[in-house]
Amino acid sequence: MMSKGIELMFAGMGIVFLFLAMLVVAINVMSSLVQRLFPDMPTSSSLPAVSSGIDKNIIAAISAALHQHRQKHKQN
Amino acid sequence: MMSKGIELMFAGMGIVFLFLAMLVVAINVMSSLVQRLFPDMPTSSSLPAVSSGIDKNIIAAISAALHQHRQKHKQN
Amino acid sequence: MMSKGIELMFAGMGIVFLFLAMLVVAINVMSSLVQRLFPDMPTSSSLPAVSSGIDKNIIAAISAALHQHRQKHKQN
Amino acid sequence: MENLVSLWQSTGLYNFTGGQAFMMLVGFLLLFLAIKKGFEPLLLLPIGFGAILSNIPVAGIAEEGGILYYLYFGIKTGIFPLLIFMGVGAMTDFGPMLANPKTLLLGAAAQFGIFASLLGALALNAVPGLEFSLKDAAAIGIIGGADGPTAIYVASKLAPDLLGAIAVAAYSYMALVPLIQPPIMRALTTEDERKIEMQQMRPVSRTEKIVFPLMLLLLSILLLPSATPLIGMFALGNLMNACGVVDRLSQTAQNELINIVTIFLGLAVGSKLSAHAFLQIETLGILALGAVAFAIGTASGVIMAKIMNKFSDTPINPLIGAAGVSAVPMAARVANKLGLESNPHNFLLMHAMGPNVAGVIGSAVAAGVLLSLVK
Amino acid sequence: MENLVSLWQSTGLYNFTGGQAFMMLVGFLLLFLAIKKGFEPLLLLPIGFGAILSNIPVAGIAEEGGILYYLYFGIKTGIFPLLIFMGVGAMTDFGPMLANPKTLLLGAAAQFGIFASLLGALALNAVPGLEFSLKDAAAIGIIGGADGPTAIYVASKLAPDLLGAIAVAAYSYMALVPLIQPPIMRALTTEDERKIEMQQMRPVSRTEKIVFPLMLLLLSILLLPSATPLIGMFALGNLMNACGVVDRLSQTAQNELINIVTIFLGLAVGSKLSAHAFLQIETLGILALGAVAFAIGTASGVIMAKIMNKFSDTPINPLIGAAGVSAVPMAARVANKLGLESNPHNFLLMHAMGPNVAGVIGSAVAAGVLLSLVK
Amino acid sequence: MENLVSLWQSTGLYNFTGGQAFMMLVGFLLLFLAIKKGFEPLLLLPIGFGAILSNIPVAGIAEEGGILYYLYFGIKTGIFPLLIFMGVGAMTDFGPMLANPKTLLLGAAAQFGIFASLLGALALNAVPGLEFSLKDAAAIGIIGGADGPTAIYVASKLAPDLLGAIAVAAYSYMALVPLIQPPIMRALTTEDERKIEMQQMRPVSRTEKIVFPLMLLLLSILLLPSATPLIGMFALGNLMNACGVVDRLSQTAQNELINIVTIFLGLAVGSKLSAHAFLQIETLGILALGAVAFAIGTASGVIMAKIMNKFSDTPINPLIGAAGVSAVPMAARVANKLGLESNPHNFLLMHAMGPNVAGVIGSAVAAGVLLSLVK
Ligand code: NA
Ligand code: NA
Ligand code: NA
Repeated sequence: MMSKGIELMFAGMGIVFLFLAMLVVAINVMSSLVQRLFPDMPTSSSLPAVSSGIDKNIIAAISAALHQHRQKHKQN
Repeated sequence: MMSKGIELMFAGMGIVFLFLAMLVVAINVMSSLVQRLFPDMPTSSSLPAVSSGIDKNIIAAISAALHQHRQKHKQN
Repeated sequence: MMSKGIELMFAGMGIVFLFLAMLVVAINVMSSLVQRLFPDMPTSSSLPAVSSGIDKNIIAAISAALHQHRQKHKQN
Repeated sequence: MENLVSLWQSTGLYNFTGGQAFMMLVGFLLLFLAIKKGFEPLLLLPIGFGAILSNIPVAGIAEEGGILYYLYFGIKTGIFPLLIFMGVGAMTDFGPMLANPKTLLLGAAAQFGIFASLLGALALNAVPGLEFSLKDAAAIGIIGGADGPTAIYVASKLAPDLLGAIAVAAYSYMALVPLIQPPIMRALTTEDERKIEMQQMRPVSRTEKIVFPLMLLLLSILLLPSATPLIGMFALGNLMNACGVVDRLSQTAQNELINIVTIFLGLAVGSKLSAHAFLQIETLGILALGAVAFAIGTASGVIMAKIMNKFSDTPINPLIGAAGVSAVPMAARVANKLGLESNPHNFLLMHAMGPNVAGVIGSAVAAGVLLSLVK
Repeated sequence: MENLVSLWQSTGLYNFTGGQAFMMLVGFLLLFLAIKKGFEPLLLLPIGFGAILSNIPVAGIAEEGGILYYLYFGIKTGIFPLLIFMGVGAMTDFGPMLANPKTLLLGAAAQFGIFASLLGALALNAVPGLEFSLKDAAAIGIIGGADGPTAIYVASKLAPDLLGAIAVAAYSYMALVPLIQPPIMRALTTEDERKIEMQQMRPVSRTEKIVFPLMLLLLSILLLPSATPLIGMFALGNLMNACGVVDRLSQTAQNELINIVTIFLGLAVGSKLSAHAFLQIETLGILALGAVAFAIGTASGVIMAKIMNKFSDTPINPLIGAAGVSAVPMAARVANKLGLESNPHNFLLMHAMGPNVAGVIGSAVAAGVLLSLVK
Repeated sequence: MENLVSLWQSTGLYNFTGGQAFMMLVGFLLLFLAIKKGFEPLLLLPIGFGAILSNIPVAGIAEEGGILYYLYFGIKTGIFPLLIFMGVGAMTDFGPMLANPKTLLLGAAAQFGIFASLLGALALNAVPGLEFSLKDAAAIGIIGGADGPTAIYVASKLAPDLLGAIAVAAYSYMALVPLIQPPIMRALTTEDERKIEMQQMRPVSRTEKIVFPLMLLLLSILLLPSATPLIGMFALGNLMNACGVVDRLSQTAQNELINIVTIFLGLAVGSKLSAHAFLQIETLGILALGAVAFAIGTASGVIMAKIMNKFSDTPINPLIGAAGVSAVPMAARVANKLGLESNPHNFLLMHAMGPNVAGVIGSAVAAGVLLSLVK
């Protein structure tokens, strides 16, 4: 069984390296293709902000509140 | 089978129209009954605001913040 | 069956009382041990605030908004 | 033409039985109580809707191939009530109880309602036409526990045929707590007793709140393993909340997960409201016994509190004994309201929360006893 | 060495069949349409991904033991489409329809697309190599209902083999509504008709919105029990939202629950996009008939609106008839857009929402007819 | 009296076996590690609790009819680990890896830990009393993948009896990464190497992030179909997040859905911590081999990074090689911390995230190899 394990180790690490090496090549090809064909704006932050919807609400509410606040200040 | 299909078409469209026409009648009856018996305030917007809970929090937070802000202004 | 029911009632209430009485003792022992061994800050409110994440956002947003607001006031 | 005849023969109008029509009315009544009267709407609305859906002729929504049939597996396997109990555990704060552990005894006394109505069910066998087995009686008694998931869990194990009626009774009476309890509480207490103010509670540390659910589970393991499915899932939810390191799991357990399971559980309970199972004289017995159970549980809690007040160093307002039935948090609110009526400066809410959550433990323990002794 | 041979023989490259490769391309095409073209991405992305996963050689992801095999039970039992329909119900506002109930007739007329394409499917049997049974034809016709969960529910009952193609056609054409409908709408209306302004709608009370789903369910129980699984779950969702007392359930139904089920449903539908089932001449027929169904449904709605405009006291813009196919809310938006083109002050959106949600009811009713008469 | 005897005979105290008591202690130990020590609490808390529940005498919570028995189906069918992997995919940002793709090789090298401990398990067969089959050895080796769902998925397919021990070892060592890795990293690197600053990464476009998961899936389909269940669900989650058009699905996948499944998965894993399966000398072997796997994986990653640094145009800090084991994001944080110790201006976090997420892919690929070759 030990020999089978050793064989497995070589096959396994071989495939893992082969797979990821091919992925490296594929990514390089893909990235250069994409950059040439679709030169869209790069996004530095990747995850779409979860709370964007909430933030909009907050911002709207604050704007409204500040507006009211300013109006009151003017009245004074 | 074609004749069965045609029969199905007449039966089907008939029932669809019958059903929705009865629903029209039912709605008219229901609406007039409701308006007479339960003349509660109509709601123009139908969906209960999803973020109402949050909005309350926001409003409370803003009120508090504005209050603090005003206090500070007074001190100056 | 009635007698079985009565037996069940005595056994049942007995166990319920026994169980909860033992729990009283256990809590008393546990509380005194904990207070002696881990005298950490007591928390008066027990449930972790659900919306703490949101509140932080709100507070940050408000702070920013108020900051901007004040800056503008200064400019005037 | 043939089509039209076949269509007519497939209409509900053609196929309705009186029982189905009646049960549908029961469903609409439950919807009315839930929406217009605010009776435990989170449960009674899906239950009522499930009752309507399962009694539609021809459609077979509660039969094999229909959605309610599949949802019922969640009750049959116990998964739905246990997940709800986990969520309830995550929502429960044992702080007030830990600050004043002797209130646990109030949660014990109030379970007398369970066993009294169990006896009542057996006594009703004297009425011709009524025939409750011991299992039936135990499942009916658990209504007195005033705890929905516990009642559904026990009924699904001991008397699945009565499940619909038992669940409806349990949730209805829980909604009626503000009506059922006050007269009993007033009858058993004097104005002076109701005026008793209680000492402010000590703060409870986080460590105590973390250790408690584990201690509760351990005691249940040692003494009453048959209660551990209920108490275990409850303790899991409570621990997830108290420990503070798995907040995202705790939040999901007490929000989305419990909401999803509540919809499914309600519909599945409703599917047991078939004419065949519900339109029996037994159902009237169940409804009557449920009311008795609540009343007796309330009374036992109050009397126990009066006794404890006699022997305690610190004063105990007997009103908080009524909260021992569980029905969290309505029963505690009722105690608070009656306290305020007699003494406008007397806020009993937090003091009543102790026996209130103790009542949840008490009925889970009683459920364990019934599941282990009634066979 | 033996290992290497065995590895090579286990690669996808070694085991690919032409059909699998082609279906994978179909999957990638669906992903492209979903992501780049914005075609109903919530459904077409998981469907496309499911198509890819289920056609991977050796892996057996859609066979017993694979995750897609188990997820498919949710469709087989009808649970997934019904839960989605419940969520859609919770998101639906019947206000505009209740304010102007006669628009329901537009939602009826537009279902003609269903039965016309059913007939078309039967007519296609004349083409050698095509063989649609009556069940197949009915399942294909339901594409004309322009309602995803209804189409999937009916297809899973009547023609599970065609489910993949039917679901893909239904969602694709729903995404194409802004392209398919305008030319038909323009061809059937005059500039003057498109300019017609409609009267402002009366506000609708909360009570009406609560009573309506129950009334809808009741009518369906009495007349067409076979439609009650669909209409019942839809009415449940709508009631949960309208009643205002179970907001936490309603929110979960229209957010987390529908999202979870959408992922599962999409993957499971995709698992039916196997080469064996999809790469048939029948699929071309289904795609062609689906387009016909949408076109005829649109036309019938517009023509019905023109007729109603003739006989109605208040003016009816024929454009809103096209919204009767359902495809909520795109069809209503299309009507609004064409209205604005002819008259920049003419906001038809709310007026078109009436027939739009009526179309959902209409296709559920049509589904009930098909499920009850086609055996 | 009979009742009392029967009650006593139904207590846990009467029925406890030594093994159950011991396993319960293991469960409490896991809770302690989770809550007090912060060891992967999201998983170890439910696992520990599941271990307690499943070892309660009489109650049979993990036997047919008990909730843990039913929850285990989610593991047996692979659904739970795959859904978690989908959620993890949705949370993963491949940006840093795409900006510097050669770091993928670090994620490959670190998988050597898997195969080394597989060999180690086979070597341990020389110890009398230990008997690991090839399947067992493979399932043990996968601990070295430092990825929870992958380990659970592989173990449930190859060695379900060892599942409990393997899952506990995997999550425990992942929590111990900040203790296990630093000494190895320090031993294998010089101060100067640890000071190496790396060039700022180029920004990565959204299109690249959308194309990558599809490319990854395609490569896996062509070369290693046995890895496609894992890689496919991971890619689905990642695509849902990257594409930006199904945000509501992506959010649900990485929040509510993953939370619900995490609770269920943890409890179900815990149900495999029975005395019968866990209290074997094999468990000690598993724990020892797991530590070896992590150590060897860390060392291989660091050595690979040193080699690459020699041949690369741009400098590579060997510390980031250790992040190749996966254990996202702790391993990357460890690399960052050690980098800061040697050079307070050296922020390696983003550079280490590349090999870190590459390690997830690497172990999924290794899992595919094991599932396809070990029979
Ligand atoms: Na109780
Ligand atoms: Na429609
Ligand atoms: Na890894």
